[in-house]
Amino acid sequence: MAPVPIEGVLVLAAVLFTLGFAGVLMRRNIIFILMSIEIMLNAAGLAFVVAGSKWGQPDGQVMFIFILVMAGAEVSVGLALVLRLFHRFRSLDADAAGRMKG
Amino acid sequence: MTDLLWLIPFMPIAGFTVLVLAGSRLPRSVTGTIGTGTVGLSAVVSMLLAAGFGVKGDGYVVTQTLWQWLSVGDFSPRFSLYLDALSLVMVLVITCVGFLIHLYSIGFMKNEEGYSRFFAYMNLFVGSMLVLVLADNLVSLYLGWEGVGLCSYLLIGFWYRDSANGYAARKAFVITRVGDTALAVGLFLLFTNLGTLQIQELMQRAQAEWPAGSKIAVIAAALLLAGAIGKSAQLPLQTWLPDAMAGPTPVSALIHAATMVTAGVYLIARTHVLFTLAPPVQSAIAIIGAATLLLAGLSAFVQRDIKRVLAYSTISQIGYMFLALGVGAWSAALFHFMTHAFFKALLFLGAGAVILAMDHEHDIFKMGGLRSRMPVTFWTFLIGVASLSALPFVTSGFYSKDLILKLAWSSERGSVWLWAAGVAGAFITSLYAFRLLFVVFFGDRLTRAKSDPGISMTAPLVVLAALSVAAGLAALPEPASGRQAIQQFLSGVLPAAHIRDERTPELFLLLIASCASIGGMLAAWLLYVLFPRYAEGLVQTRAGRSVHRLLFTGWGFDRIYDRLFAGPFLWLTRINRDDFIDLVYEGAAWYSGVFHHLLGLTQTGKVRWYAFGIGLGAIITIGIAVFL
Amino acid sequence: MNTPFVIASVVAVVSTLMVITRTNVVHALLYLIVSLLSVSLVFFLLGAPFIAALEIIIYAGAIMVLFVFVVMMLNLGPQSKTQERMWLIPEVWTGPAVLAVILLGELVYIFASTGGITTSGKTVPAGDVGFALFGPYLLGVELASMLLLAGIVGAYHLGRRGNDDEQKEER
Amino acid sequence: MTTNDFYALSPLLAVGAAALAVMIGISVKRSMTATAGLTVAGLFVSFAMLFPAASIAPRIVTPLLVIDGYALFYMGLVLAGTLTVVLLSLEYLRDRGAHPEEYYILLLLAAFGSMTLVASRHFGSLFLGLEILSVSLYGLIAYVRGNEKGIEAGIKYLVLAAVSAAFLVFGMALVYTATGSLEFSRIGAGATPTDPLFLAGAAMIIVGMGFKLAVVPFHLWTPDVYEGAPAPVTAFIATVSKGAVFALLLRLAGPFHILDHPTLFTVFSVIAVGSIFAGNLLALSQGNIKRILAYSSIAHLGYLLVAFLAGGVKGATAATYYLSAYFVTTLGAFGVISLRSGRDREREYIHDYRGLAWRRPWLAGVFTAMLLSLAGIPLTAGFIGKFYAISAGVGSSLWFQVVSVAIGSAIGLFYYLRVISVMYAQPERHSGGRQAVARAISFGGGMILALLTLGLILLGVWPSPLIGLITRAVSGMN
Repeated sequence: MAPVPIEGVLVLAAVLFTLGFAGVLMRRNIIFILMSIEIMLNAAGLAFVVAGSKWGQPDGQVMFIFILVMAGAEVSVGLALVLRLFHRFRSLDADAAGRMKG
Repeated sequence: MTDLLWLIPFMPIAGFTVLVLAGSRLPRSVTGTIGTGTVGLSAVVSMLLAAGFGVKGDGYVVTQTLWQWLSVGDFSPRFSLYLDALSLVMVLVITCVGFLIHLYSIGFMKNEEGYSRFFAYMNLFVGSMLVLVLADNLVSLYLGWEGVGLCSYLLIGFWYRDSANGYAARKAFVITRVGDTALAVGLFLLFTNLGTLQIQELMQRAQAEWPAGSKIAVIAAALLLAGAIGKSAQLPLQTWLPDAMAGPTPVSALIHAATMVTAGVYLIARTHVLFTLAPPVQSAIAIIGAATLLLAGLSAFVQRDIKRVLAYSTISQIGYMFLALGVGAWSAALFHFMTHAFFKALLFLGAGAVILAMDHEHDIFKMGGLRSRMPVTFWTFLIGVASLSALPFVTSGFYSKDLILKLAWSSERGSVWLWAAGVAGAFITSLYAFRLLFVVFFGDRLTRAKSDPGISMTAPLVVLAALSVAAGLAALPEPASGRQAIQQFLSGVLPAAHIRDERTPELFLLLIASCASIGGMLAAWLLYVLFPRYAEGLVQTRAGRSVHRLLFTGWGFDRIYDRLFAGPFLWLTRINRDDFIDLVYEGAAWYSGVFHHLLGLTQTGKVRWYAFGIGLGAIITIGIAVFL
Repeated sequence: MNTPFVIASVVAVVSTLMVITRTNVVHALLYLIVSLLSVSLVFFLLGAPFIAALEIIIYAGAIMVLFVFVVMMLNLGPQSKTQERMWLIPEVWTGPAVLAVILLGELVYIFASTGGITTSGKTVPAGDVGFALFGPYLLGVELASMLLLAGIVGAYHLGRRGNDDEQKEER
Repeated sequence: MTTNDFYALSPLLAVGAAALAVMIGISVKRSMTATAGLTVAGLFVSFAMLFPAASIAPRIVTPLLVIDGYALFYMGLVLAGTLTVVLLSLEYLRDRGAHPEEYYILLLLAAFGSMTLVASRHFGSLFLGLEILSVSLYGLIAYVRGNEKGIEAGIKYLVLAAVSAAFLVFGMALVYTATGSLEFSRIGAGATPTDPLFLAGAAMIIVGMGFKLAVVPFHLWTPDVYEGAPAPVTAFIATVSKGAVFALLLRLAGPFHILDHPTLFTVFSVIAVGSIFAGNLLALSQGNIKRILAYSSIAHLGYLLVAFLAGGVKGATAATYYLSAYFVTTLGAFGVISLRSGRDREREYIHDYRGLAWRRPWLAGVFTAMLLSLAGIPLTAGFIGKFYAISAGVGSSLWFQVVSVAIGSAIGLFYYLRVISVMYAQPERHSGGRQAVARAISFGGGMILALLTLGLILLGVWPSPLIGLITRAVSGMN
């Protein structure tokens, strides 16, 4: 089996990253936004793993684990905030939380 | 003990700080004690230092570096203090006279509102002056210089509810600012050409790099001179001083005797090396001094306001100091500064006592016969007047003025004309001084007046009177060198004047000068005690009236300036009614407003839009980094 | 070209696309799990079996469960779905999509211009990762634990059904 | 790990241990006083440990961290800033009811993250430090219950910080792909300056850090978060969080050759100039003081970047001094706001300050001093900072950037003076009801403000000791 091409994986990571980013920009539902952020972080992790495999080092994978930890912490706080938001505004609309401006 | 040097300027400034922060809550007695006490402590410290000085001899110098402000490349302004014989004399006079004036103010201001404000400003005034005098570089000197200007503004306009006082304060500020600007330009010039503003270093470098009479030295000296002229109220920037009488009388005493106006004299003495490199400028100083002393003396002669008489007198006496500086008699100028500080403070404080007794009446022709009601004031005032008029042998003013006159004759840069102007000035001085005395204290009593003020006000009068006499001791010849004590004392800093001709007819000069003083006194006696009608009649004649008006308005300088500067300036402002220069700024403001509005639109409060901003930023950043 | 990789990539991209365009949260979550599984396959192909397992266990397992849990707590009814549909009109997504395409274009250009990199094709086994974690990255692991602590404390405080102020809200 | 390594890490360990101790303490008994006491004690111990650590610095502890003079200086700054925030929070939280204890854990963790950040020499510790900081801040921003603005600010910060963190890690991955190492020093050695992969990665890292620094165009979140967060937390974000990230940026400058690199240099120049103008212009007619300070912080980061761009020991010294002065000033300004905040709401609008000078001359004086320092008026710390920044810029011939600083400062003067003039205006007579709610400042709060003001003036008139310290710390880094 031919080795996996680096550019290919990087392009995949880039596509996933931009899709996640597009999700953040497009969706008003705060849960979707959080999911999109997960996609972005996952894509970054993918890029790290492929870089590690390029150099044959475990560092890329270690970084992936750190990203995983961060994503977990991020999501747990994020979802707790979503609960607060929902209790307060009775809505998951990210734009509803847009009273401060100017 | 020399470590205490920093306390001298620090104490009044600390007093100022305390009074500004807490003054309104403190009782008056505490306020007065703080205000006076801090200056008193400074005086004590300076006397301690002076005692150390006396033992160590005249080449003695104390420097104390307090801190370095910042250091960027070659530019590292340090704040340090520099004490030598010259600054010691200044410090002693400033703190001692300042202390007495503060003490006097406790009584003088007791019924005024803004008591703590007054003492706060006074303290700052003294503090700034001490910074000016003790500065070891011209930047700190300039700081003190501006501080003094600020305080004079605040104090002249102390009774700010009367708009005339505000105008007087503004006038003082604006006119001295003309000189200050010249001084600032001078400092830049010195710094760019010599690379330092450390005074001692500057003098050395100037001497090494600039030949005598070189153009650059002349320009630099002329700029410094302009600054000195503004502060010291010499021709042609003297017009602010008479109006500065709007402030409370102790302020006038402080401005005229111990601070502010003598700053110019100090500046020239401090940088005398520079002036010796610029002979034309030095001659200009002498001529300005001579002209000022005559013109101001004549103006003083016709004033009706007791304080204006003294104000013109100050201009005239500073003219003497400038004359001395101009002929290279540096220490004579300092000597006259010292005696003048004593007797002028005395006269102002005496005048203040009179004014207070007359319920704020300033017109001398409404006074009269106060001799018996106010004996202490009278006798001390008499001593002050005698000293101002340089009555021979008993007064200190005689010795200092005599020294100046002698050197104006005999110094290399002196001339008969300068001497003659000085002698004529001495006659006029004596004339107006005794006129003042006779009109106020002799003759019939015209109105009811209160008696002598309390001890806190009379004590300074007595002390100052004693000093006015005792300062003459500084003229005693030193056994070793045969020079006068004050000259000897200052010889480490200020060189002796070059004598043109050793065979000076000293006795002859002395005689003439004495005759001028006594003659002036007698003339005043004739005109104002024996034949007062005659003096009035003289004024009533047509020529007399116009001369009187000319003198009374201070030679019409105000009118000339109005025509020459204010008029054209107002004309320009009329042309520029639409303010085309301002249009630029308004345009800038308008565009700022528009951009503010446009940028404000980006702050939508929507989180998705903010993320959009990040994405756009990312695209631009990557674009620049990779594709550019 | 490695066929399994191509297939996994296509599945990942398509499922991710589905995630960001669904109106129903639970559907989107399911697609997201598919996407994560396919990425996990890519990890396996890259010679990172340990990471591939973690991806499934933690991402698809734990974190997604968290999402589901919250969705259940919020109990979003069908009216939220119509709302979603309303929110997801072309005017809303064209701008972001263009932006995203530009960003993607830049990145792909960069990867294309770099050219000629291949993987070592070497498998980095779980043991090596473990040695790295408890060797040079020892402090990193400790830092990660602090990060989790911050997450826990924050989530605990924010997610707590308050006693005082929640009642205030109800009023 | 040797004993010396433990010594070197001891400031970091002390703060981490304090966080754990506070948590365990809470589980035993909830007591505001004990919690706050433990927090303060932990910060003090950590500060004290800086000195033994300094005696064995510089020391590289595992590939992740380096404890050198530079890191220790910034740790001191972080600790001092955190301590001030803790003290400012005491009353603020007491007024705001239930369960204020977790606040201190989060604050300690945020400080811990910042300290990791300033000591990191590896992408791993950079990322983890930054995320510890961010995750703690999410909790802190939305901490106060029943505050809509807080929730809104928390959501905004969370989403945007996570997005920018994704950019950051993606960029790191790209740099790693290009260079094969995660350590800063080896990245510098391995990077080919024209490699687009490396440049794209660097650019994405700039995006991530630019968000934290709130520079244009990543600044949009700043005013909303500043406004929504509790005033002490805002002070923390404005000072400690930004300061730590900036310290890291300074550390990255060398290995990444940011300043020798024409394109990266251009990127930073654009960001700096854009921040100066956008920040100052946005603040012009803003009515909310917290938002004014937010916009002004954008501009200040622009000034800082100019010093950063000047490069060398001189630029780094200027930037670090500027930052220290900015710490004092900003903490003082937010201190006034948070100490004046009433139970019902924060006193954050300009009209809340109308005539303050007549009712509270001291407080108005402190606030005036802080604003003047922000405007860069002589005899304040801000002036010296700006002076050094400009002179560093001039020294490196950054004329365009320096002119921007000058113009920006001129615009800035307008809105600072606007606030000051409002404070000195005659108080409104008719709105007596609202004024009456304003509370007295406690003794402790007054002491903090007095100390900050003293520091401000001290740094303004006698900066040389600090400058000396910074120069030594900065030279040790390079």
